[in-house]
Amino acid sequence: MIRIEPREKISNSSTVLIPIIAAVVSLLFAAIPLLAAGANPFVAYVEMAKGVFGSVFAISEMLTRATPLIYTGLAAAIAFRAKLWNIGAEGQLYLGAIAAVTVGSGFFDLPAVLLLPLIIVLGGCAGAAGMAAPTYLKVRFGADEVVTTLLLNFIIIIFLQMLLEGPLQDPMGLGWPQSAPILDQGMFPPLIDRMRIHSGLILAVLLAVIAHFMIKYSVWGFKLRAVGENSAAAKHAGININRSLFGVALLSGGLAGLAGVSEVAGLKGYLTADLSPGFGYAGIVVAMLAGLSPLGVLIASVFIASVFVGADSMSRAMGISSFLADLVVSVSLLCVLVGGFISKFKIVRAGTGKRFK
Amino acid sequence: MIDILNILLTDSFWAASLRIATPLIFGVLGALICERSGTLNLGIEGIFVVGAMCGWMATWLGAGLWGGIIVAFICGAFFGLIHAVLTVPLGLSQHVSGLGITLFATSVSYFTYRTALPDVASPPRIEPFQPLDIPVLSDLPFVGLVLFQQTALTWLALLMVVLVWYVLNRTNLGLAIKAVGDNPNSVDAQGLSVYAIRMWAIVIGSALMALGGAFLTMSAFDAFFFGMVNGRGWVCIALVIFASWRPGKALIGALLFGAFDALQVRLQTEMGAFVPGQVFLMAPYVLSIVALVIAARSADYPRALLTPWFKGQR
Amino acid sequence: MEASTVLRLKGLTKRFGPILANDDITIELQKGEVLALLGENGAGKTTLMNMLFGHYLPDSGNIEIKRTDDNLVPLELGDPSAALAAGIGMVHQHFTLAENITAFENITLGAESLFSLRRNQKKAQTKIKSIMSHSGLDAPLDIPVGKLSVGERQRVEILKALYRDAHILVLDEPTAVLTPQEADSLFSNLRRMTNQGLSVIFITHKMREVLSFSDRLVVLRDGKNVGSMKTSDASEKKIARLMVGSETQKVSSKRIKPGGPILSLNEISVAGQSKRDSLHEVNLILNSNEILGIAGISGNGQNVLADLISGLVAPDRGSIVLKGVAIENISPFNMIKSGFGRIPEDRHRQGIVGGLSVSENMIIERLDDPQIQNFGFLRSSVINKNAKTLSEKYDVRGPGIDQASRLLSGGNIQKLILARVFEKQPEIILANQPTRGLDMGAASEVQKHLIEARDRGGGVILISEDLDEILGLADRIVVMRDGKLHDAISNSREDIGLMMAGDST
Amino acid sequence: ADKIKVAAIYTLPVEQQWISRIHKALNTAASRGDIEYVYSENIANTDYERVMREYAEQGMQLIVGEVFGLERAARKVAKDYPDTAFLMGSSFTPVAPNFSVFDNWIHEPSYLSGMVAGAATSSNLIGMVGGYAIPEVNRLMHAFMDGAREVNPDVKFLVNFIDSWYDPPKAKESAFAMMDAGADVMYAERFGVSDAAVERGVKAIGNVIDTSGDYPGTIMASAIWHMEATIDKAVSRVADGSFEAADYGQYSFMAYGGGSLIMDESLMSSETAAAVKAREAEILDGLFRVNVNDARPTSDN
Ligand SMILES: Nc1ncnc2c1ncn2[C@@H]1O[C@H](COP(=O)(O)OP(=O)(O)OP(=O)(O)O)[C@@H](O)[C@H]1O
Ligand SMILES: Nc1ncnc2c1ncn2[C@@H]1O[C@H](COP(=O)(O)OP(=O)(O)OP(=O)(O)O)[C@@H](O)[C@H]1O
Ligand SMILES: [Mg+2]
Ligand SMILES: [Mg+2]
Repeated sequence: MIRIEPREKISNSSTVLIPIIAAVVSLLFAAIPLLAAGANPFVAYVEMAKGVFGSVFAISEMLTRATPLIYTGLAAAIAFRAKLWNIGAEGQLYLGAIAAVTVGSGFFDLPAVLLLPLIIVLGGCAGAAGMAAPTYLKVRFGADEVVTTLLLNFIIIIFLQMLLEGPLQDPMGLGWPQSAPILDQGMFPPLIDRMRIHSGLILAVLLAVIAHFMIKYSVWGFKLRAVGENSAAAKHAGININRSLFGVALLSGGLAGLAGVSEVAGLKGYLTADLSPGFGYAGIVVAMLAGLSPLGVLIASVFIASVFVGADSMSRAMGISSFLADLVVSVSLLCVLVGGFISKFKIVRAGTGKRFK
Repeated sequence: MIDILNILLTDSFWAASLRIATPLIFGVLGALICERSGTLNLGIEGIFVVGAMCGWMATWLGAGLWGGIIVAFICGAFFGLIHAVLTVPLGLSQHVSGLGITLFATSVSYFTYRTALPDVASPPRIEPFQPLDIPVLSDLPFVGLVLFQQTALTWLALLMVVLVWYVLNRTNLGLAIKAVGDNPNSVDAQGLSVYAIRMWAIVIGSALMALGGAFLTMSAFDAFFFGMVNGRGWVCIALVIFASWRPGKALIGALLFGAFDALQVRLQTEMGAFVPGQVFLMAPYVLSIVALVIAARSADYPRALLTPWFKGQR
Repeated sequence: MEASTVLRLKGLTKRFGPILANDDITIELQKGEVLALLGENGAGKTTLMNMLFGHYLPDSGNIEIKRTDDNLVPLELGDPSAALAAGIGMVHQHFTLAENITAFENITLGAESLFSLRRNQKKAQTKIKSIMSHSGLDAPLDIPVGKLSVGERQRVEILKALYRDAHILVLDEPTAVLTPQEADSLFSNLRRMTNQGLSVIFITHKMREVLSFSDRLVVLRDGKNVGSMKTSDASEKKIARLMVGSETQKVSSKRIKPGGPILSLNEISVAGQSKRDSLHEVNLILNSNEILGIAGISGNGQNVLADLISGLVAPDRGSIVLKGVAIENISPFNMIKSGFGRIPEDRHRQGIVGGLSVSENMIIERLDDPQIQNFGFLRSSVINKNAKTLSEKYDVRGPGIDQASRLLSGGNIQKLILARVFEKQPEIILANQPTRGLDMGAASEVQKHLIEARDRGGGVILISEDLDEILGLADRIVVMRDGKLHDAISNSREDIGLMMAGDST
Repeated sequence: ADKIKVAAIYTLPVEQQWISRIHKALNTAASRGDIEYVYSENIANTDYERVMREYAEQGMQLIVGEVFGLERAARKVAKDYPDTAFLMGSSFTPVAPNFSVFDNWIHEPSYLSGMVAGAATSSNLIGMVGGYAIPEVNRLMHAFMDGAREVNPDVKFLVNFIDSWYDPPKAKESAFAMMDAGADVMYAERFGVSDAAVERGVKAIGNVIDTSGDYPGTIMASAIWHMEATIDKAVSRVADGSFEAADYGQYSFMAYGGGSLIMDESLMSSETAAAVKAREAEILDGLFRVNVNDARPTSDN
């Protein structure tokens, strides 16, 4: 018989080593589909590395993919800290994007110094509103937010399709369900010429650092942690739970909204209903991998983005089905999850004795 | 209003509702069993895909329809087992593991499918389950069409509702599942294995979810397509809560959703000229939220949901 | 007749990280014996019993048990089902009941095969009925446990153990939530069963129970077995010396003259979800320099009253008047601001945020204090210094002030709460079951602080099911029954006990 | 000569009808030995630009794909790689020197298939189930409806979009609902519709791909898209170095063999077949122009 017990002390070397080992193991697992598809795994690993780190372009692409994950990862991390299960980052992302194109595509013809901040603020507000509604339903009616936020994702995306065929449709778009483009001065300035990486990344990193300090050192963060750990005791101690929850909800929704702003005003320029390939859901994974730590979110986003971009590019180089990319991402996700477990727990063998009956 | 009434009175509408509800019934029952034992299984969306792919693929390779169903069941159980190992003895985050399983199950299915059939313009078809044609019953007015011209899988789903209800409410096993989802210590102190009960619940629950997927490719349609699960798994997660974790209510929830969906199709067709089509597409989801808000007060969570339990720790 | 050994714990050792919870403990239990296991909070009593029952796996040592007439045989360790099969029944310190199923279902859970197609309810019913009449323990069987009172749950726990044909029964603080009368009847029932061959180990902090009901006692200190004696040779003093290694004296309160009224509840009514959490036209006056004891059997409305004074529920009718001014906005925050200090009943769930550190829990009620925060940011140096000072002053012992507070033992958690509450010198203190489950040392520490607060000029509302505690501390006693308050007609144990039970008129 | 290196990037799996036609044409060219063909399917719009650049970096000579969701970005990439030829499904204009566009302009055969349907319906109600209401889809639906109205002015249409490219069970339910409402001919824009038609013994009209083999006796006619004309043209231009920005849309017209109508004449009257053929000839001769209407079609009431 075996037993699982927490490790007395988590050694420094294991916190570094175990994720690395997990990554290696996940690569070994990835060899199975590679072999099944008749490819040489070693060549594949080299191609994968090249796909992420092989050039400035590759690195920039990886960071571009990581950018929205940072926002949605932060959104989930903050909400989950307060045990507010926001599964609706996907929908909130679209709300942010909707706000961004609504104000950014010519409604206000402002100079860049005004327009971009306006887009950011309104996009954040839209996302925040998207989380405020389910939080209200939770607080007022006790409606479970996992369900409401999940269902809202579908509703918002369908609503978006309606807008894109109606008021938001680009009159110059030849009937395509897409919005008019955001004005040039409303776009996040690019970071490198001729590459997609944009300053939305800077904002994301900045927000992660701010979130880290707020959670750790501010009264607001203290309350958030107290509510999340034990809301009954927090209430007893005079903390206004509802106010805390709403604060967290607005922030979480706002961050998810910014993911939409960053994608639409940083990358694509206009809005379509397929803006996000599931960034909202991936954000949950990122947040949990990061142990709900804002700084951890930065690392986890880069990790997920690297694996995806690397595996995707490798599948192309090797002529294997590009569904391989998601497969490798999911396998490494599960491996890292188990790795995190191994660094915190140990498995011990139990003694034996006589059994009655 | 008259339109809606007319629609509600037709047997074909209710037959469609039950048809649309069938995969949801499997899914919501599966999710219900998992959650009753204390584990959220967000792997459901991916397990649907696995069920759809494997059931169909097995049948296509010659396993026969029921052979395909068994394969789907086993494949669902396998991915359930992964989730079970990760979340029960290892106690890892149920959210991440679940989403990870969804991604993993989906990508494995897609990759396998594509590697097996690299170049198909349209996927091969199987001979799917046919509507049961029960001599006298099928010809009865109204219920004949609604109930007795469904496929065997729909009947299996209805049977599962009864079975799950019976197990939960009339057997010791059901007692143990309910108890372990409320307070694992209660089960542990009675000498039962919390791990075993939870893991089996997840494995069996996931296998049921896979049947929901298999229905899509083996009864509702006769081929596998990427993306054809189309969020049905997520809907089940919502329906479980709507159902307050009760099999009977789960059936009602699934039927309601099916009815909204069937109504949506019919209204969109008739009134599409006046109202944007998306309004109707949204309706099932909006109404689900409304129903939840109304039902929320009475929803009592399995208290141990989402909380991992370790032996010998307090 | 020479008693025979039915159980032998040999050299059991258990470590939790740095804590040596049990250190080479050896204990024997004789047939038909009632053995009391004593020790301070954190001494390792529960840990030892959890190893016996298979919840914990010992690091070393073994357990031998006698089933029928043969020799002692080793017990498979680390598996509750083995312990159950060997005839060990355990009533846990913290309830192990599923609240969503009935008492009957909790009792029979796991006794039959999981895979039988039907539940054999008849036979089980009869068996439980017969155990009930044998043991005198009674509880409603057919409603979900979530709806039972704490006392009822405790009895279900014991029934559960007896149902599995236990011949060794372990009771971990079974009376912490029972009234004295309930406890008395529990022990007399147990005595009856030991005469029929049952052996009992029970853990308690109440000396009265040890002295009047046990045959022998074993004392643990810091995880070691520091002594064992026949109860007939023991005295309260002797035991205390063994437990703490020195003598402690019982707190006794010198009466002083109460001052004027500082708090009054006027005609307060609360319509709760059930009878258990409703109040009916409650009038109460608390004076300064006074400890007001509220006696009563749990489930008679004490918790709503506590919630009301904590600001968690607002009255449907009536008013709370603080020094002549009615409190307008009733919320926990405003109650703290107005000078209330509260020691909640359930310290784990309501008292501390287990995931936050000790130092953070010490300031959780004064987050808006400018000493604690600067422009919305916490001043960690001040907070740490505060925690260090308070930990010393109130003797909060644990793994460290920066560690999660859930790692503290029950007694130390209570001290943490005391430190937080008393340091603010509140005018009005609500103490709800403040010494429940605490050892003597910790309990007298709490009581001393309550008296100190009174002597300083504060008013204390003491809600307790421990009648001895109320009789010892309170300056005035009221009895709570069915959501109403009744003035005690006298301060005699019998009269109050009768009023609690509802026979006063 | 050396084989031309061609890469295709699809936003959906190659089973999707529209994409399957491009994929098929490229596979044909590859099996002929003209090109070396690689592809990436199911590429999210977010990743599309990266994939374009990766292929361009790999030295692909011709990159084929669809840029409806990212018109601007795609043109930026083309500008960065002027030596690579781009042939993209797009609603907008080509950009010199190397960005060409195409689209499935098979409104002509769609019109003809509409004539078949209009003549076939006896309830005068035709059901149409679509994926998304995008111009590529709307345009063909309108052409179809125009054709049906030409032969049967009383015909009415039920239109439904399921908002998914792949949900055959849902498309099937939509079709059933329409047949419940009286539709006796189905326009099968999505997988699933023809299956419903078979189950109810109703006739169906195919679109883009030829599924008549799968549903014999049900599919009366189909408007087929042939990408071969477009692909072969582009490949040969890359081969002889004459590739330049152009609109290849016309190569989907019937006149270029990019679109065609197939009919199962056993399922219709000879007059209908004759009328359709006459119209077909007029179209081929440039005597008849089918209207282009990209607006979202709605049900008649
Ligand atoms: N599962 C566990 N993990 C870590 N530490 C534990 C665990 N169980 C007990 N301990 C620690 O072991 C020590 C002994 O705890 P135990 O519960 O046995 O004390 P106790 O004598 O029952 O005290 P009390 O009278 O408060 O119930 C304490 O310091 C406690 O914090
Ligand atoms: N929610 C509850 N409902 C009823 N009784 C409870 C509840 N929580 C605790 N109790 C009982 O109250 C008593 C006091 O337990 P508590 O855990 O508060 O302190 P403790 O015993 O000192 O803790 P520790 O085990 O750490 O020493 C226990 O006997 C427990 O069974
Ligand atoms: Mg204890
Ligand atoms: Mg205790």
